Formats: sequence, structure tokens, C-alpha cells
Amino acid sequence: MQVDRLGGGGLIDRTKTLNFTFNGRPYRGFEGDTLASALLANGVRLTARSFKYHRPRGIVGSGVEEPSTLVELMGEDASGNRPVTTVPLREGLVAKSVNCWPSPEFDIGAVNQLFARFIPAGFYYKTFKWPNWHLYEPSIRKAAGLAGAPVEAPKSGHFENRYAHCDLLIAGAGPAGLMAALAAGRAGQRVMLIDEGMQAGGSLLNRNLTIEGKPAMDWVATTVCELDAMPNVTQLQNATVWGYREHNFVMVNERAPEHPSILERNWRVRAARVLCSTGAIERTLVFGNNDRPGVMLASAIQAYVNRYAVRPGKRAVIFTNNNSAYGVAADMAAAGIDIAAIIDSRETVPDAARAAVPKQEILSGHVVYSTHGGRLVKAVSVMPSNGGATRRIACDLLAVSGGWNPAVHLWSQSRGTLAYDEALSTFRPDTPVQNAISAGAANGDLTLADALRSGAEAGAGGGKTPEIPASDDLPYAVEPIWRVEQARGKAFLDMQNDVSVDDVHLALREGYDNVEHVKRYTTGGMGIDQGKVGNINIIGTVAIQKGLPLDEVGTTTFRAPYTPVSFGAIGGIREGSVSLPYRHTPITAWNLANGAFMYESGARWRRPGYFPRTGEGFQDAVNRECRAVRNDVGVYDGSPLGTFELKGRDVDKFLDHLYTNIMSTLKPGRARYGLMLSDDGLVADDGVALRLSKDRWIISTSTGHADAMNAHMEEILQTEFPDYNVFITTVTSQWNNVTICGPKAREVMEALGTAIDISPETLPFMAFADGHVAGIPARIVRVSFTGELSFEVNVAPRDLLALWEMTLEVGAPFGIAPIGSEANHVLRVEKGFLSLGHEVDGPIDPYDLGLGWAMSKKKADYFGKRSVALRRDGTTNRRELVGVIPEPDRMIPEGAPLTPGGERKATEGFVTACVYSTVHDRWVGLALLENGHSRHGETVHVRLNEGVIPARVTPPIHYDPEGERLRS
Amino acid sequence: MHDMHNYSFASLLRHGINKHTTWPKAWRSPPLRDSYDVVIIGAGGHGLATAYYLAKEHGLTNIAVVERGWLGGGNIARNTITIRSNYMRDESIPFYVKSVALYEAMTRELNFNTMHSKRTMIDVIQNYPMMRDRRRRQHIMDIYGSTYEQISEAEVRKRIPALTGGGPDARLPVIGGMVHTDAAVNRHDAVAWGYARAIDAMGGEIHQQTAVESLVRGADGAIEGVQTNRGLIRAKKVAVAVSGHTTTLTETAGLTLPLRTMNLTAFVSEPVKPLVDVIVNCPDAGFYFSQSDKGEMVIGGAPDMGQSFRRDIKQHVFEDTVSAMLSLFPSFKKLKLMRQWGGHLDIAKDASPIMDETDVPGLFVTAGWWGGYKAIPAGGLTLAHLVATGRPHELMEAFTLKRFRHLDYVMETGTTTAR
Amino acid sequence: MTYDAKIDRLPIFALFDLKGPQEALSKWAKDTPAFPKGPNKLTHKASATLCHIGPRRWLLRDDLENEATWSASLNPEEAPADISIVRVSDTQTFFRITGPDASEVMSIGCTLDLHPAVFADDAVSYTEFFGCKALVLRCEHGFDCAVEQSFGNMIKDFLNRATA
Amino acid sequence: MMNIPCPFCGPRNEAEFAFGGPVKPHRPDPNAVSEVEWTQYITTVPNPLGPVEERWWHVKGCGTWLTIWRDTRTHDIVEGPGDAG
Repeated sequence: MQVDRLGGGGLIDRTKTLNFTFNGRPYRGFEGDTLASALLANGVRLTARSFKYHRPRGIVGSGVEEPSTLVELMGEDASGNRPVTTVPLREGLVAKSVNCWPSPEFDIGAVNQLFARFIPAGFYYKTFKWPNWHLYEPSIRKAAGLAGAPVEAPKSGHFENRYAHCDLLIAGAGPAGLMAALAAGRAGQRVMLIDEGMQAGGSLLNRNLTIEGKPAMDWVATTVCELDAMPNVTQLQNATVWGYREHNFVMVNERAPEHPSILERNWRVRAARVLCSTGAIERTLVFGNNDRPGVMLASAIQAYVNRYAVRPGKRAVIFTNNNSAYGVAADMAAAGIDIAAIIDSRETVPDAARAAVPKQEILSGHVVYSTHGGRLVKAVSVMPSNGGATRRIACDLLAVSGGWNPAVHLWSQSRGTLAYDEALSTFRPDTPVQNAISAGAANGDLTLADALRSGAEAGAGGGKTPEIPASDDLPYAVEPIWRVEQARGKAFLDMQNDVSVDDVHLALREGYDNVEHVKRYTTGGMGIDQGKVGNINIIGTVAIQKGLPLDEVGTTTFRAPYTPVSFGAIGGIREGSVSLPYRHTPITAWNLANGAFMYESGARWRRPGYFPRTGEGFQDAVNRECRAVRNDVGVYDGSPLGTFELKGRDVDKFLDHLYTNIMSTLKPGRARYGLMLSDDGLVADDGVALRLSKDRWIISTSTGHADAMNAHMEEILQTEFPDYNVFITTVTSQWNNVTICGPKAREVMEALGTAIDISPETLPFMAFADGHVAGIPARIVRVSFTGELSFEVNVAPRDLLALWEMTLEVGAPFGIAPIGSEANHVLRVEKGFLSLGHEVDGPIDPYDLGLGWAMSKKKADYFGKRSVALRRDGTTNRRELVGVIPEPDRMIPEGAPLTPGGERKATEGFVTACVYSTVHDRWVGLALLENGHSRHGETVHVRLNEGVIPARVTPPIHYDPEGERLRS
Repeated sequence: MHDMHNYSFASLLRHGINKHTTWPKAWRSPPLRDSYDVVIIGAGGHGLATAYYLAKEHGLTNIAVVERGWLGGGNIARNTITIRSNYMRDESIPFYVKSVALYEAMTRELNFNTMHSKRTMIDVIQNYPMMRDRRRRQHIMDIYGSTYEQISEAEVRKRIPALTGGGPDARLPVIGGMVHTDAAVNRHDAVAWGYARAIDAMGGEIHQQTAVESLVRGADGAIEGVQTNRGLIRAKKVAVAVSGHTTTLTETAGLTLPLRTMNLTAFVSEPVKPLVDVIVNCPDAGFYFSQSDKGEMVIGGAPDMGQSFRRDIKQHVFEDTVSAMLSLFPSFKKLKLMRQWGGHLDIAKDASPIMDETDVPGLFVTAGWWGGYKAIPAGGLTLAHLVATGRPHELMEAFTLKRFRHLDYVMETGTTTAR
Repeated sequence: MTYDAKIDRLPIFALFDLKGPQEALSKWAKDTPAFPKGPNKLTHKASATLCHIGPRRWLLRDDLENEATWSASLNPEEAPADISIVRVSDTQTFFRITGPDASEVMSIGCTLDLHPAVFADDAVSYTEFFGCKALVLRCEHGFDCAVEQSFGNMIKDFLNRATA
Repeated sequence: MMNIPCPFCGPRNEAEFAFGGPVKPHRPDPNAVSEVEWTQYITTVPNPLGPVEERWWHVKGCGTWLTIWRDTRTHDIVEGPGDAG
């Protein structure tokens, strides 16, 4: 039975009954209800327990400001910590209160109330120290945390993220926002009108006002209709502007997009102008037991009565310090609620306010100092502000109104400044910093006429202001009261975190006297509601205690989000396989189909590590691939190497500056290995340069550094050497390659068929030639990363797969095997070839790596030259690259430290790589070792927790030291 | 010097009877004098720790910590409270091992519950080069008694049940993990307040709302004091502990330091019931988090690229972190963001800290802290040693400013790039 | 399907990257469409499109069957030193997104303002599309969007997710 | 996500750009400066609390390296790049 549903009125659809369950009990409500209004309609008043003391709590507000009742939604739309006032009712909704067990009526945690006196703010800093925090922490963790943690992702649907652009973004479709949208929309601007409610109207939904002599909601409907017809206006409801970032970049969370498969959408809007018409939030009043169920914000009662046709009580007391509660009183009376009294803390009540409720008894100059009752308020105690006889008034509902705070959160996020307004006794927008404006109640324009006017002016932005419709509203006036001094019982400033006036006083007494200290020591304002109704009272309480004006106390920082946003909406569709970028080569699919073990490699490529045959483990497969290359022939896809074509008169000059060695002397048709340093002398990259003609070059970089090298080259050209005639074109994906390596590589090339003379005389090591291979246009490059005879056959990607398959086919008689990066690693370690990812560690320089020959002495300057010299001057005991042979033979973990004598001492180096060499049938490694170049033949010691491994130091080359094979 | 008021269950009961109206101030607000032996700029973690150890270890109590804003309002108010020692270099590991040990003893030492929770950090590894990097750390950390152990993917999932992403078909499958049992979280505000109370009890002074406008040098070039909004304060020794704003101050003494200021992403979720009881670090995905005692997930992510003194984060950087998180923890899609912010720090050319006396005699800096929260106690201990004795503490010998004269970088980043 | 949009992955086009001073280029590259009048504008001539995509930088697009003709006509090997002409046909994968909701699909991946008043029929630009550098231009009833070829599969993956 | 004015493309989202760091003084001739001058050049960058001159590379756009003055306290771009071709 909806016992407290009014017989008529409201913006609900009584033809659509909705069944729902709350804390295990079934109820009914109507389409258009929130869970809060439906619960109140069903007479449910006790809906929650508080966080720390587990005091009984009810519903306090009607929107995002709700500080008291949080619910957890169960089932398919499972979601925790939702203010009950923001949950639209739907058929089959199942919800429960958070933070109480087994139910709010009988809550075990309520025993905390008995100890309340001994657990003031910050008590845990002073206790739980013995024997240690671990003894207490588990039970404290269990007690905290409000709702249950989510256990699974939504089963169907996805979140979406999109970009948008507009001339004017309007946050809030209340009277000001609607007027602004009309003004800007009619002027042809691209407008986005965003509103957090289920329907437009803002405060007009809750209040019984008229515009042009008709119900205000008629005007809202007409306006929405006109805006709907404008193609340049986008209206979003149930969408919150939650973040305002730099350069007018604004975040919007749309909770129920029209597409059913999209769970939520996050809009990232670049707005030329932003209007904050976010309304105002009523603040509570602070007196004894102001948290009892039945104590509600006056504006919330107004919403329940007018919008939802719900009567949240039968006999009410109203406690106010301002005019707006008088309008509420009139609406309540009209709904049949008996008003026992209006308690107004002001000595003088303005006539305009009195006129709203002409026959009502008003106790001016009085305050409510406490409430009575258990799970529902039964009576309030009242006394004159400056002392005198107390009076107890029976009621089951207490409406409180402490005045209005403009919702400045968004404004403040935009870095707009705030100023304390004495007349309104609140902080309101002052000076904008970005292109933001504020209008309506959010700007402190707290009557309807002012809101309509300021909205219209803001929307017009200096252009034509539309005619402002006539409206009537109570003039607003307030006299602040931050806390009732005579309060008896706990007087709460922050209901969600159970922070009372005493807690703030204690914090101040103990020296935590900055407003940020108060917040952190008491946790006031740190709940999910972020103190929307109570923070100003905390500031006021601090101000009173410290004897300072409010603006000197200041506010705490307003940070995004305005209201909580699900991480799913922020992440959007970037999940699963696209959570990070990935790249493929034309044979990635072939690799996968042929059982390659693939993994992430540099620059977001996934590459084959090895190609296991049936029943083959990692080491067997790698050994087999290595043997194929050393004894017969292997082939790999070298496409991901960064490749750039350089063109222009000054390329040679440019490359001489870029590389440590001289490139300008290279002849067309020849290739040269080169090393690049950063200007502070660190090894940046290595690669090969090919000179195509006098002015055209191809250079390659390591896969992982391709982007960085591209940036580096372009930066130098555009900023350091703008006069150089050099053009760079990235051709990584224009030139893929199949690299055929091994003693039988030439035979495979011949089997593929090419008119290019590939004899060692005509095409020696570090030469290249253009032509055709197997009928495909190709460039053959004689470079080697394995130490064997090697042909890098570069072709366009469109031809790669064909070439690859042909190579395997014609290579089969020669025992060809595709090889992965693991075998490549072994082969290069055997040869002592540098891998930036392994041997370049800290301030290692080319000399340390045995590449001193690449450091040109002839060139006066190149990147890194001076720095390397300078660093070498200043340091001794450099770590130098050596080979290591573990004795006895065993594997050494890569990265294992070398210490003097294997003792537990500071390291003298580490093993950069250790591989099983099929050539030597044993483990061999490379290491960086202090003064290693002069220690060949010594035994050094790898220090591991499980024991010491002696290793013999050798030159860093374990195979074919003369390089005969790669030149063959 | 006065006795610190003892905090205990008993004192809570005693004051509770008096409705808590009898608690003394945790620290006093003495009048600002015009000269001290040492002035420390910045009442953040490092500044307070330095003052604490100057008084405790070296008996220097004629000292003042001056703070532009509020005590504990520096980066210590904005960090993600992870304490660990899994570093890579001989120069770094012992320093952080010491810091972890000092943190563990802090609650009792300060008679202030810092809620130190040694709850272990687990690295979720998704890439072989990263595993190699972590294993390299393991072997060298072992030399210094810091623990790091490799565990299997199955074990990672057992210890972090909420980790349901990163399966075999994921963009980056989880390949294993590393366990760092020394790692802990605690309560950052408590660390600041605990130090402040102890400094006050030993006779040191803390002056809030005291903004240093410039460093003042004498005729001989040495430091002479600081000019503040409340007047000149003389001191022969001045220590700058103002992470992020170091160069802003040192420039007033004509110094140029190899530092730039950056911004790191941090955010918290709504509070939920206990779900994750370890610190989860996902280096390949680029984020880490732990669940606070209040139930919030406290999440840290990527830095913003440009220099920034803002305490806000950029949306695209934030989104990168969130989607990385959701790829491993898909159930967090339903979890809600409650608050976000940026912490800023200054980072040195080689990304290692700088603790040294500068070219201005008597002027000391502690800066370049990337993840400096974990370093607070050891940073304070060693800087106090340097300030008091004029000699570097053995744990910080590598972190000098002089190293840059020969570009002798201490590089914590290892060889992690791909083959 | 969330959106009413058709997504096609197109076969590769003939693409040539042209860099250098406009006079020098237009002297050498005679058969191209007229050089566009401003930054991020394009011009057509028969099946060829010439896009002004950066300072002293153009991209010529034509059907693949004309690649050899363009190679002969532009003759990259012989081009003078002060200009650069590079065949880059294989470097880009084009997606064609058409239909009533094409703009909505674009807005999920693309940071650029594609409103017709801002991004007209003769507009072209490199921008960001699902995190990748991408060339965007209009086609009949929608947009052509090209990304570096090696990211093609990922972009397809993204588009499938966006329209699921 | 800043909106960075590109001299060729007009204002574009920051995500299209790569950060290039604060602008340092012009690279000195390493053979003509002292050790101290060289290391100072190598290790230090301007780090003002306020406007800093810095470079961005329009890597996902037209490829221009551009220079702006950005306020490090606010991300406000106080001076944009000049026009380019």
C-alpha cells in the first residue's frame, strides 16, 4: 500500500505500476518515481544506518545532495553506494541499504552508539597501536567500505566514449539553462544542453510556480519542444557534467543513452563557452539529533509533495533561517500536511514570507535545539535564540532549510574564483578564468525571474536576448546560522561520515585548525556526497570558533567528479584486445596459424618468439632454430624495424651529426652500421644506413626506438637546422622484409630466382641491390644480425606473404626453418652483437661496449661526443662489456649480479644475457663488468640467493670472431 | 622541550569522561623568532622528517619549519601511500630498505598511530622484458635483505581474486608476478601529524602560513636566511624540502638545478567492502592501487608529459590509466570514481633524488623525489645528518648534486626495452 | 548493431608522398590535380586526389591500378634534390565509414570536429583515430579514414567494438 | 586535454601532439664552452612557475614542431606559435 501517496497531482504516471524490493520486502511505486519517493510513498522512513555510530537514518534530500541514505542495487544493474534519491524506479528493481547488517531496523553495528563518547574524531590515531595495527585492521576494514565490491563486469552491453564540439555547453536545464539554450539556439549556435535529472526543468519540477500565468512546467514543455526542433541543439537528460578541465574540455556522463547496448556514455566536449547553470543546493541546519529519520531538507519535501505526490509526514515542523521554506510550507499545507509550527531563527520574518502562509503560527527568533524519537522523529524541542523557555512540539516530520548554496563545483573546477556574498551568506562565482559563465541559482540568482533573466543574457552572450517571460516567486532573504549553539545531543555537520560539531571543536582544540586539517582529521566532507549539504556549515563552525570571517577560513578544493562516475564509462570501448594498441605484419596471421608462440615486442608489435613443433618445449625449439641458422638456413620476418627514407642535398651532413661515425663517405649502393647517442652521451639507437644515390638514403632504426628517432630527427631539422635541405618519410610499412640467413642462404636465394648478381664479389657484406626476387620487385641488403651469411629481401607488404611462403617452399630441401626472436637473441649473444634492451644500462657508452671505433675522432662535433668524453673524464671503474662462460656449465639468470668473490656486497656488474649455445653445446653469456676489458681470463662470481656461480671472463664474442661467416 | 602527551586507550577514556574538552594541542604555535640555527622550508613529509631527526639524532632544537600553506599539505597530502624497496641499484636499495624499516617503527616511536599496514605488494607482470627487469631487481635486492619472489600466474590470481582480466587471449596476458613482502601502506596525514607533534615536543617550531619569498645570501655568498611574508628569518643553514617548487625557490638564490616539475595521476574509487588486501602494481599496464581501510581503491597512474604545477590531471592520461585498469580488473567497470587529483614532483635529469648542499654554502636541498613518500624517514634521517655534520650520510652518498658535473647519472630505469 | 553505419576496409590505393616547395614540386609533378589552395584542403582530377597535409607536404591518392603510371610520371628516383617523392601506397589502410550514423561512429574514435561547417567536402587532415595517426576525408555519405597499415587490424577491432 | 594551436592545422587536441620539452637555449658549440657550461646546458631546463616556452610535435597531424608559451600553473597557452606555411 502506498500509504503516503497523495490522491492526485505529481509528475508520475499512475497508470504504470512498478514492483520493487527494498531490504527484502516487496513494494510498489509508479513510473516517474525515484527509489526515494517510492519508499516514502510506501511509508518507509528508516532507510539507513550511519557509517561510524550506526545511528538510524532516513531520506534527507531529493537529489545528488542526499547525504544519508545510500543503497546498493542488486541483480543485473548491480551498483553500490547510490544515493537513494538518484535511483530511477524501474520494474523489478532490487535494492538494499548499505552499511547495516542485517537490516536498518536491527543493525548489529549499532552497539557503536554505546561507545560513541570514546570514539571522537581521530581516535584511531591515538589508539590501536599495541601490539600493532595489524591486530585491529582486518575488523576495521570489514566494518568500513559501505557497499559490497563489484564482483563481475556487466554481462552484456558496453560503455562508450566519444568526442563532441560545441559553441556553448550548458550544464543544467533548469530555468536559467533553458533560457540560455533558447537564446543561443535561436542565434544558430551549436548548443549542448546537459541535465542530470530524468527530465528538464530543474527546480521548476519541484516547485509550484507559474510562468506567464500558467504552470511553470508548461513553459518547460514548450521550451524543450522548441529546442528539440533545432538541429543545432543537443539535449541530454540523465547526464552529468562531472569534470571541467583545462581549455574548456568538459566531461559528461550520460547514464542511459538511447542505444540499449550502450550502458553508459562519456562525452568529452570541447566547448567554446560553458554555462554553469547548475542550480543551488539547500543546506541543512545543525542542531541536536538533526540526523533522525523524519528530518528532511525543506526543498526535498517540496519535491516529494509536488513532483512525486508523496506526503513524507502528517504533522510537520519547519525550521528555517530564510524565505524559501515559506513557499515549501504553503505547498505542504496544500498537500494536506499539518504544519505544527514554523521556527524561524530570524528575529524578523519578512512580510513577503509571512504572506505565503498567512494563517500559520511562526516562532521567529527561535531555534530547534534537539529532536526526539527513536527510529522516527516524534517531537522537536524549541527555544528562543537568546535563551528562554523551551517548548516541545510533537511532529513526525521536520523540514529544515539553512539557506541556499550555489552549486559552484563545476565553476570552481574551471578555476573560476569564488567570493563570499554577505547578503546570500554563501560563496558564489566571482571571476571566470576560462571561457565560463554562470547563471541562475548557480550564480546566486535565487528567484525565478532572476534565473530566467541571467540565463537569457548568458545564452545570448552579448547578442540578442530573447524576451523574458513573466514569473512570480518569493524574494529571497537569509540570515545565516551555522550551528545552533544550544544544541543538545550530537549535532551533525556531515551525516555520511558522522562528523559532529564536537568533532570539529576537538580538531580545532588539538591544533588541527586549517580547514584542510579539519576535513582530514574529522573526515568531514570526504564522503561520497563530498559534503554537498554540510561543508559550508563546517566552514561556518570553524569560522565561529576561530573568530574569523568565512572567506578567511576558505573552502576546501572542489575536485572532479561532481558526482561519482563509473570507471566503465571513463574507459569506454578501450578494453580487451584493444586495451593497448597492437600492430601486425602481413605474416602475423601466418605465424599464428603455424603455431608460433607470440608475445608483445617493441613498439606494440606482437612477434613470434619461436615456432614449436609438436611435442617440442621452449629450449628444444630455440635450439633447433639456432642449429638451422648455424648449419643450414633460417628465415625471419624483419618488417618491424623502423625504416625512413631521407632525401635532400644535406642528408649526408645531417647524418654525420646524427651518428657517431662518419656516414658522408658512404658510396651509393653500400650500407653502413651506425650508432646514435643522445646529446648527454647515452646510447640512443643503432641501425644501418643505405645510400641509394647522392641525395637519397634509407636508414633503419631499432623497432622500439623508431618513433623516438623520428621525433628526434624531425625536431633537429625543424628547430636546430632549419636551413638543412632534408626530407624524412617514414617507410616502415612500405618496406617489409624476409631475412634469409645461414650458410645455405645463397642457395635459397638462387632457388627463389633473381637476376641480381648475389655473388660475394658483386654483392659483398654491407652492399645492396635493387631488382626482382622470385618475380617480386625487391631490394636485397647484405646485413647480418645473426653472424651468418644473410640476405635481407625487402619488398612491399602486399608481396610479403607470397615471398615468405615461397621462401619456405624453395628452402625446404635446404632444411630452412622460420626462426623467432628467441633464436635471434641466442645468435646475437653468441656473436656479441649489441641489443639495446640488454647491454645498454645506465650511463654505458660506446667505449664500454667495445664500439669505440664508431666514435669518430675526425668529426669535431656530433650528438653525444662532448658528453661521453666528459663523463669518461669524471668516472673510473666503468662497467664494460665482456663475455662470460659459467663454470661449471649452467644457466645464469639474465640480470644476475656479479659481486666480488660472490659475497654479499655491492655489485661490480651483472649478466646482461645468458643463452644456450648450440655451437658450443653450453651456456654462454654477456656481462657488464667493472673494468671488464682488462679482466679477460679472470673468474668472476655471480651472486644468487641460492649460491654462487663462478664464471670465466672472455671477450664478448663467442662465435666466429673474425666474422668470416657473415662476409661469406 | 616538554613531554609529549601520551596517546592510548587509557587517555581516550580519561578525556572521554570530560567530553574530550581537555585534550592538549598536538603542536603549539609559538611566536616566530627572527633567527634559528636551521630553517627548513616546507612542512611536508621530507621537511618534517628532517626537522625530527635534526632534533632527535643531533640535538638541534633551535630550528623552525616554515610552511607556506598548512602542515602536511605538500605532496604528502596527495600521494598514494605506497612504501617499498624494490629498486635496482646498489646506490638506491639500501636507502629504501632503511626507509621501510623506519616506517615500520614509526607508530611506536612517535606515539601516533600511522596505521602502518605491511600488506605486501604484488607486481602483475605481462611482458617478458618486464619479468627480466624484475628478476634482475630480485637478485640485487637480495644482497641488501629486501625480499622479492617470483610467483606463477595462478598464484597471482589466487592472491588477487579480483584480477580476472589478462587471460590467455588478452592484449597482454598475465605471465606471472613478483611478491614484495616488505611493502606497506599507511596513513599519510598521520605521518605528518605524528612528526609535527614530536618535533614540537622536542622544542622545534613549525610555522604555518609562512611563505618563503626568497632565499637570502650574505656578502660572502653563503646563505643568511629566508625572506618570508612575515619578515626576514636568519639562519646559517637552510634546507629546501618543497617538492615540485624546488627550482622556484633556488632560483631566488641564483641557482639552476637539473629539475623539472611534473604531475602524476591519482584517484580514488567509492568505498566498498574489502576486495583486495595487497598492493597491486601493474608495471606493464601502467598503474597500481591498494584498497584503503575505508574501502576506497587508491589508484596511481601515468605522469602527464609536460611540466606542470597544476594539481589536476589531464583526461587522456587519466583514461589511459583507467582502461589499463579495466583490462585487468573488468569488474571495476561498475566501480565509481569518487575523487581525482594530480600530485606534482620535481624530477632530476636522471630521475634519481638529489640531497646535497648546493653551491650556496649553507643551503641544502632535498628534491627530485619520484615516489618520495616511501623515502620520507630515510630522507629526513640522512638530510639531517648532512645538515648537522656537514658530511653526507653513507646511504645518500650517490645522490649528490655534484654527480651532474660529470653527467654521472644514477639511473633507476633498467634495460627494459624489447629485443 | 548500435549504429546505422557501414564499415568497409578498402584495398590499398596508390599513394605518393610529396615534399618540398610547391613551385619545385609542381614543376616536376605535372599531371597531378591542381595544388589545393590552403592547408588541409584537397583537390581532385579524374580518380586522383591531392591532399595538402602539412607544411610543404602533400599526399597524392589514386586507384592502385594507376600506381605504375604515377611512378613513371613522378619518377621519384630522378626527382631533383630539393624535392622528395616517395611511393607510400602500402603504408596506409583505408576504412570507409558510411551511412546515417557515420558521424557518430567517427566521434567515438576521432578527436576532430567533423561538423560540415567546420570540415567541408574539400577538407582533409591528419588527426587521431582510436589513438592512431589517421588521415580523414569525406566520401559520399561518410568518411574515409586511413591509418598506418600495421594498425589496420586493431582499427577494425575498434570499429567492430564501437558498432557492436 | 589541451587545445594546442598548430600553425598549419589550427587548434587541435593535445592527443595529436607529442611533448617536446621546454625550449633550451640554442645548442652551444661543444668545443667552445667550458665543462660547467656544457653540463649546465645538458642537464637543466627552464622550470618556471608560470609561462614556459616549450615545443610540441604535431605527430598525429601535419608533423610540425611548434613552440608555445604555456603557463605551468594552469595550462593556459599565453602565447601561440606564429604562422607557418
